[in-house]
Amino acid sequence: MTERLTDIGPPHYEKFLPPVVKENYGKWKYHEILKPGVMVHVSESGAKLFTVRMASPRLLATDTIRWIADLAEKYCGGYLRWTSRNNVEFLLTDESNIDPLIGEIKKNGFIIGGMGNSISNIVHTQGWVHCHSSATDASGIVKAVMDDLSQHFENMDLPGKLRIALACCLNMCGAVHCSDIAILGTHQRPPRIEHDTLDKFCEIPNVVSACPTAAIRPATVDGKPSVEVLEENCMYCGNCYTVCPSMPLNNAETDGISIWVGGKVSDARSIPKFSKLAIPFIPNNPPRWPEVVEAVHNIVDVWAKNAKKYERMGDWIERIGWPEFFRLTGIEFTKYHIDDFKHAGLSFKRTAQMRHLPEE
Amino acid sequence: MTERLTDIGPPHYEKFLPPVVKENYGKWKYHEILKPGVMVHVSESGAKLFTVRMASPRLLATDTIRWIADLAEKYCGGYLRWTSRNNVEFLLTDESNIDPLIGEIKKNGFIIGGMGNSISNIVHTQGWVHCHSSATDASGIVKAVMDDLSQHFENMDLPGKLRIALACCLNMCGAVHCSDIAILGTHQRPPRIEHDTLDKFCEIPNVVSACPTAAIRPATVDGKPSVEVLEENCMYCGNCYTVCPSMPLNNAETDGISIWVGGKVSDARSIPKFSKLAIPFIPNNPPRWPEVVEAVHNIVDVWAKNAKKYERMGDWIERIGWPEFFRLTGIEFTKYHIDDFKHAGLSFKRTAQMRHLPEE
Amino acid sequence: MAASIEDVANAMFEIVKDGAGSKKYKPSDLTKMMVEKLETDKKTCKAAIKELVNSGRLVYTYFGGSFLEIPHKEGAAPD
Amino acid sequence: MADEKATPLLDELEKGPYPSFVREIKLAAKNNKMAAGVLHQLEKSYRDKIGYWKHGGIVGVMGYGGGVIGRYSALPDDFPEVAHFHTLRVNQPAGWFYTADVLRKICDMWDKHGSGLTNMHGSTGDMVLLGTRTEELESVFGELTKMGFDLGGSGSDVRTPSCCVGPARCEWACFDTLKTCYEITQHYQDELHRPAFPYKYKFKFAGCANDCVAAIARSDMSFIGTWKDDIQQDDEEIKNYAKAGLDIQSDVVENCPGKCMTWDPDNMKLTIDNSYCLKCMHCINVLPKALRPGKQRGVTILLGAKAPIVEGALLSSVLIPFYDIDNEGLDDLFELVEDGIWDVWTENGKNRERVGEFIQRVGMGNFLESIGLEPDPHMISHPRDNPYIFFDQEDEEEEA
Amino acid sequence: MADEKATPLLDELEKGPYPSFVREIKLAAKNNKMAAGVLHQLEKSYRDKIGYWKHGGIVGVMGYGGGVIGRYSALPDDFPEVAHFHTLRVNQPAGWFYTADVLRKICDMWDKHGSGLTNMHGSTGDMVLLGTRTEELESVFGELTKMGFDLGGSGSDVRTPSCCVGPARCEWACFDTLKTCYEITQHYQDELHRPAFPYKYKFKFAGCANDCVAAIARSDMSFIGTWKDDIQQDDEEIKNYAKAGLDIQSDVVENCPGKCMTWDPDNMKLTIDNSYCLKCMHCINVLPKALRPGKQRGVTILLGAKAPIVEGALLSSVLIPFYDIDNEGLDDLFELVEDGIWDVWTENGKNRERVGEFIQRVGMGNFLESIGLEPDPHMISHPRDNPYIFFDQEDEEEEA
Ligand code: SRM
Ligand code: SRM
Ligand code: SRM
Ligand code: SRM
Ligand code: SF4
Ligand code: SF4
Ligand code: SF4
Ligand code: SF4
Ligand code: SF4
Ligand code: SF4
Ligand code: SF4
Ligand code: SF4
Repeated sequence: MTERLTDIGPPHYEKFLPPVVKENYGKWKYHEILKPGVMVHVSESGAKLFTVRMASPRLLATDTIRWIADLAEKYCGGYLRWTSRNNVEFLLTDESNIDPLIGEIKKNGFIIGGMGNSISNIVHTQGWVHCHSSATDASGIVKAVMDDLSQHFENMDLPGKLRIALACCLNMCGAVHCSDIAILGTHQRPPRIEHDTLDKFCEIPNVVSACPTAAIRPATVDGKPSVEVLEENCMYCGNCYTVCPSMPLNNAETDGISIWVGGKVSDARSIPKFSKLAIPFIPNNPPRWPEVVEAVHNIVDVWAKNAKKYERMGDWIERIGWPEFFRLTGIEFTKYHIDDFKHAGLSFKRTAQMRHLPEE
Repeated sequence: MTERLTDIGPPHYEKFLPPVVKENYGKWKYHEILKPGVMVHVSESGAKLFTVRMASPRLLATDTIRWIADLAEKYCGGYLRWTSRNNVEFLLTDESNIDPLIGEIKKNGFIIGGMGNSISNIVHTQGWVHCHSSATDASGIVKAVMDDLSQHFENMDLPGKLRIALACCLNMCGAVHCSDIAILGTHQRPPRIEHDTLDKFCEIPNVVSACPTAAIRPATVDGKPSVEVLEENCMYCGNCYTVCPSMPLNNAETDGISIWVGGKVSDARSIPKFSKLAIPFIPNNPPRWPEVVEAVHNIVDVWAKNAKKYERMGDWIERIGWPEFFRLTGIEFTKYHIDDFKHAGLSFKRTAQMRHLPEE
Repeated sequence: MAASIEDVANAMFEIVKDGAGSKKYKPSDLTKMMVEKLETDKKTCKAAIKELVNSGRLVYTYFGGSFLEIPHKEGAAPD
Repeated sequence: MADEKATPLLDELEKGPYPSFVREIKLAAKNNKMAAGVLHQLEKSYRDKIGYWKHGGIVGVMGYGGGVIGRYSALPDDFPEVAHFHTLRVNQPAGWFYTADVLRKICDMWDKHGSGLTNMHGSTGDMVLLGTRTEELESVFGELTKMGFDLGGSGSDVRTPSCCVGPARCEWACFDTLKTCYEITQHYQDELHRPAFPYKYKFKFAGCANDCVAAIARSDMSFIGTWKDDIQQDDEEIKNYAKAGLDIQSDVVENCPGKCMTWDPDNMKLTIDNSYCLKCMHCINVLPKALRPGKQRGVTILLGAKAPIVEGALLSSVLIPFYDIDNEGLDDLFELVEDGIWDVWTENGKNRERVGEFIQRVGMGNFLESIGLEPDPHMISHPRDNPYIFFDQEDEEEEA
Repeated sequence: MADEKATPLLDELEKGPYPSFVREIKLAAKNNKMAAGVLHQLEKSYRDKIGYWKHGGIVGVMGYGGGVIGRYSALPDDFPEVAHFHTLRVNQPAGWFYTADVLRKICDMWDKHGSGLTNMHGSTGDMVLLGTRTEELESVFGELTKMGFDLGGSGSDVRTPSCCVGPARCEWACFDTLKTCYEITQHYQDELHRPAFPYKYKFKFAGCANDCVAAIARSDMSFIGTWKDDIQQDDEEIKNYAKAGLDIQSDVVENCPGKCMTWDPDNMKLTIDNSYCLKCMHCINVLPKALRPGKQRGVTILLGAKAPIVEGALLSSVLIPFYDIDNEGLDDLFELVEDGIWDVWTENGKNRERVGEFIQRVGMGNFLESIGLEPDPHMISHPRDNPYIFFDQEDEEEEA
């Protein structure tokens, strides 16, 4: 047996760079999007690198990865990459390979796009496929929503980029908190406390201090050390469950989804922003979550129709004002929309600047 | 003896309105500033009301009020008012009375102005003249600062309005927290606890809960119920003293002044804003507080030189950025400028949008 | 004389063993305790922890934060 | 100690172009011992860099819980004239209008019973009579009421309301600030004089978004005039301004926060997309002859402003986006204030918790529910960005 | 229970134009029992609207404290194939570049030892190998290291760093994101594999303010490329864009947050007042052939981003306004991170307190002092607006 290697770290990236990249590393001059999903980068040296971007469900079988590898071999000298939103990028130097490559991709049921002012892949998480913490599934909703929006993946027909993300619980793995549209798995009930096992599995002081709203306090139940939850102080964040398996929150009847809008990450034009609550709750409705699909579709449509060029969701809403956002989308404004966590007061409107519609 | 009247409220304002106001109440059409300190309001009816605005130290002797009354009688049919910034406004209908009135005012050592894009009176408070709570005097600093800035009261030579306010302690009587420049009496040491009297004068639970930073806890001292202050948690706000006379903070050695900038109240152009810390501390230096006078003068000058027309202090700073404000004014940026109270994190720069000067 | 890696590791192990079932320790907890109790530094503590884990005497566990524990039967929850 | 009568430090403050408060104190001190006392104690403060007043003092006029601030010298032996030095807060007439006559009467009274010193006015808006002795309080009060004046607030009560000059002299007043201020003051005489709240409650009334009385920053309940329809526009006057050299593009259009104006310099035509106008007043301020607020006028009512102590300063936030106060009157408002806001706040507020702090503590959503107002997106600058939503647990179909 | 093998609900998700994860699971399930198991358990989840995984699990590879997420089915009797279903987080190559060869090798290994299912990639950036049994972990690890791969982070350690494609393909990279990412990953192998912090610590590297790797939102330490001097400008190309119909005024100039551009349409001349440019990238994004970042390039380093649990979500905030990382190298940075930030945070942070929360708790001023950095106005969006200043009490000349 050979020596057990540890701490070698990832392989050096240079091993995987195509020759055209190695030669022009740091020397790219400009790029152009040639058509949806296809762009070219031109180097100071004149060299060109063509990129074809393919949608991916992220959850990939080895056979599909092999198929991707085969395509890369056939058209790209074996070179490819994934993007930060989990799309596949084929890296070509021979322009004439672009269309045949695309042909093969489409034949196998995959699509091309996600560049420029389009909707790219939905950044998402594990859901019922792998995580214990989820209030909803991830991949299923993503599939249903993207089926509905795929024309915006395959075309660049939007005012600006639109980034959607999904997280299956409030832990928010992914940049859900800063997305143009965020789909978030949401519990609606306090944890169930399994008093029998709690003391065995969990450190009570840790559990108590895990709660953002101080809803948990130590208690003795049937003679055993445990905790109790002040239900009116609980907002179902699930942090207690993260540190203590004996406090599960998931609930087939009451789990579901909330929708958030107007976040962004880039510093282009406006500074990064958090997503804000649009729809407090939509019940889980597998396999295709039609209410979620429709809600997202509606928001995308209203934005696409009304925003100016380059105007991201959040910038558009700031320009027209939140009252107008609710009016145009027909989404109901409720007390849930009004913040009541720590910095709540800072989201109250502390100005008399306001748009009033003239009396009807 | 006549019946003791109570709850009659203030006299009806109509009693004091000049006839031209009664006749044109709610019918004013437009106004014009004719020269510094003099404006005319023109009614739909064509009627004109001239206003002459005179600076006041706010603290007035009855003899001076009598002199003012005499002037009003002589030139204004006996009508006059005070403004929300404590200036006196003479209300004239006869334009030819303006200059003689101004002549008499000036002869008696008072000045005219405070209108339009100028510095008006400094809203201020009691200080050593009347309040137990003060960390500095009020009227003295106001006098010294306004002596220095009186040309900006008497002329309209500024980019926009500049509102200065002073409060002699953190209670901030006045709109100090929303002023272009705020001068604030500031303690630097925790309260002295007079254990002998504390239990007699103060309710200990009230005292404990008065502290914004939870620095106070009950304690028994020399057998008597009292409190102790965790000095490292105290930021000298004086709220404990407000509820408990046995915890004075004032200190001849360490009391002084902090300077704040960029607040505003009006909703014109930008929404109201709080003033932000410019200079954490300047020691008290009566009778003329030259360091304070100079600091304010400098800030006014830099703003006046650099702001665009109509640009209030805060809007100007937001346009150029705080680093540039500190650079232009030469004020040192310290750790004290970085917020560490409840919403501190919201004032951190959470963007990569930034101005860098090219390397020297 | 400064404590050896070995000494520190043994002392750490004892603490974790005594706490098993009631108190869990993070590497930083153990390091702080050692620096306080023994004549040692953070570097030695780090080496001691590596030693303990590589030898299998302690394992890293994760339940709302990473801890060092005596190896126990695997499963969804510690038992 | 040096010459008891000399005031070398304060004398420095008689110099300079701005009117001097020292001159005022000296003026009063000529005939008034109290004024002389405060002059000399103040000189000592200037020497020692510290104030010499004792904390508080429980004095007042009979039956009232507010309107007088008790004050005692910390050095009564050195300055016996100001051993007592209480102030009275006299409720000013709305808009601070006076006649020469009434001023003289007040002066005469104050020379007789007090220090001869005043603040015209205090920061809340009262006429402040600065310094008298306990035994004079009832006489002052008696003479004031005879003249038709009454005391203002202090302590945990309604504080003296104040308002901008409004329709009395300003072309931009979108509601009658003086009338509203007066009527509310009268309606709440009891609450003004008999403290029954967790803490103070201030009203201020500004006729438009210029907010000349700093209502949004200084009053628990802030009324700010606004309008709903289009800005009234006189195209000829706009041309006149442009011809006179005003740069409409840079001075007006580019400063519009609603970004809803366009200027056609060739035709000297200003176009306002009024549906995006934020009623900020800027364009009207710059072009007073050409632009005026619309005709459907009313107020925005905001709640909660206060100074920093304890939880940090607050500006008021929108409670009622639009209310046609001049036409609909005050009755509904009185109901909302008394049976809604004050009831809930007095019931649940902590000692010294201003209403703005209270709302932040209990949550705006809960507060609205408890006072029976519907949530409205105009109340917020943006919806929540944290996912910590307390869902109602109405249908509790789960295990108990 | 219905036909154990039927998946009518999931079958619905094979329909539609977007690539289907159900198709992927079925593909793997053809030859792999684990994949079949997850398919059927997932179908049950879809039926019952609830997940069926147990909480956590203490598994890993020898000596490491991270890189494996233990997972057990809550219904092991019904779905024995996924009784164990642990994932491995495999540290991806910087920039997610691969060759066909290496992908095939990984696939072969994973078919042999795992479920045949992957996430390409996880949200942090790892290649996620989705589902295997405890007894396979060491074999997978052995084969991975043989191929030159290693595990990424999980638990309270450095998490797998990731970066945008940067200079490998992007003309706007202001520093070498791949090299920096790789070197930091290598330097912190120990911290990545052996959790010793209060909580996780993520690094992300974006070559410019477009932030294509969402660094500012998702990494405790965010590196964002920027420049100091003037935007490189090619006036001819600007003319070409304008001639081609681009509206430079409305598309570029009016979107500039620095408000520092002017467009002269007559001379087709764009002027940038670079001293006011905020390096936001917008104009460059719209005019890639005409504008490019300046030549004095470096990074802004920001600290503290995280998801909402516990104290609410945070974006990173500026720690080092500008650092010429490509030329000055990483050594100073390593020192700041190890002897400064990590030391202070590990010493004083509470369990599960991210560094962003820690800074908010102890105060940025104190934090800077403790790590030996000078306060800089670039670190804040504005100075404090509350007067609650803790002054240093150095010269304690008062009574003890
Ligand atoms: C490939 C990728 C980087 C990588 O290392 O993988 C990438 C590549 C490019 N980005 Fe990006 N961005 C990538 C993720 C992002 C992200 C991160 C994310 O989405 O989570 C952002 C931040 C999004 C946000 O703000 O929420 C991002 C914000 C931008 C922007 C700014 C957009 C804006 O207006 O706010 C630009 C500029 C532009 O498009 O004009 C940009 C521009 C570009 C350019 C044009 C840069 C260049 O010259 O090569 C690249 C192609 C653009 C395109 O797809 O339209 N890239 N870009 C990522 C592709 C993700 C995907 O598959 O869709
Ligand atoms: C008399 C007074 C109202 C009163 O009831 O007493 C008043 C009267 C007028 N104000 Fe005011 N304002 C008065 C205090 C205020 C205040 C309150 C304060 O200073 O504490 C503000 C808010 C200041 C702030 O934002 O911090 C105020 C913000 C304005 C503005 C908006 C200024 C801005 O650009 O932000 C205008 C519009 C303008 O001047 O163009 C305005 C305009 C006016 C006009 C032109 C209104 C009119 O058409 O009659 C009046 C004369 C203006 C002048 O003095 O230049 N008034 N004005 C107050 C005079 C105070 C003084 O003696 O100086
Ligand atoms: C006289 C006056 C200052 C002045 O010179 O103008 C004043 C004087 C005092 N104020 Fe004030 N406040 C005065 C207007 C204000 C204002 C401005 C306003 O009302 O528009 C504020 C800020 C707005 C607000 O209400 O938040 C103000 C915020 C305070 C506070 C802080 C309250 C808070 O909730 O943050 C205190 C402390 C307290 O109430 O415990 C305070 C307390 C005090 C006390 C009673 C001192 C105390 O701790 O008990 C002062 C008595 C001084 C004296 O000896 O005469 N005073 N005080 C003002 C009242 C005159 C009048 O009736 O017209
Ligand atoms: C696998 C992955 C989601 C995915 O499908 O991509 C993931 C999965 C989990 N995350 Fe995450 N997180 C993943 C990226 C993230 C990200 C995004 C990122 O790193 O860019 C975030 C938000 C950024 C951040 O760190 O704040 C994230 C924020 C969390 C949190 C909240 C942490 C916080 O401080 O707010 C938790 C809860 C915790 O750590 O206690 C969490 C916890 C978890 C756990 C370990 C569940 C738990 O409670 O212990 C999940 C395991 C799921 C499973 O069964 O496989 N995960 N997690 C991502 C890691 C894959 C990878 O290594 O590439
Ligand atoms: S978001 Fe929640 S449920 Fe989804 S993978 Fe992350 S921790 Fe698990
Ligand atoms: S779910 Fe969240 S709020 Fe509710 S008890 Fe648990 S930790 Fe507290
Ligand atoms: S600011 Fe403070 S010291 Fe000045 S009058 Fe008000 S309470 Fe008194
Ligand atoms: S001065 Fe303020 S912070 Fe200090 S003990 Fe008193 S109340 Fe607390
Ligand atoms: S607030 Fe408006 S209405 Fe009142 S005086 Fe000022 S400008 Fe006129
Ligand atoms: S009032 Fe203000 S928002 Fe409305 S058009 Fe005029 S400047 Fe614009
Ligand atoms: S962050 Fe900037 S440098 Fe990196 S890929 Fe995106 S645009 Fe290019
Ligand atoms: S990079 Fe952004 S801030 Fe700088 S000139 Fe271009 S658009 Fe303006």
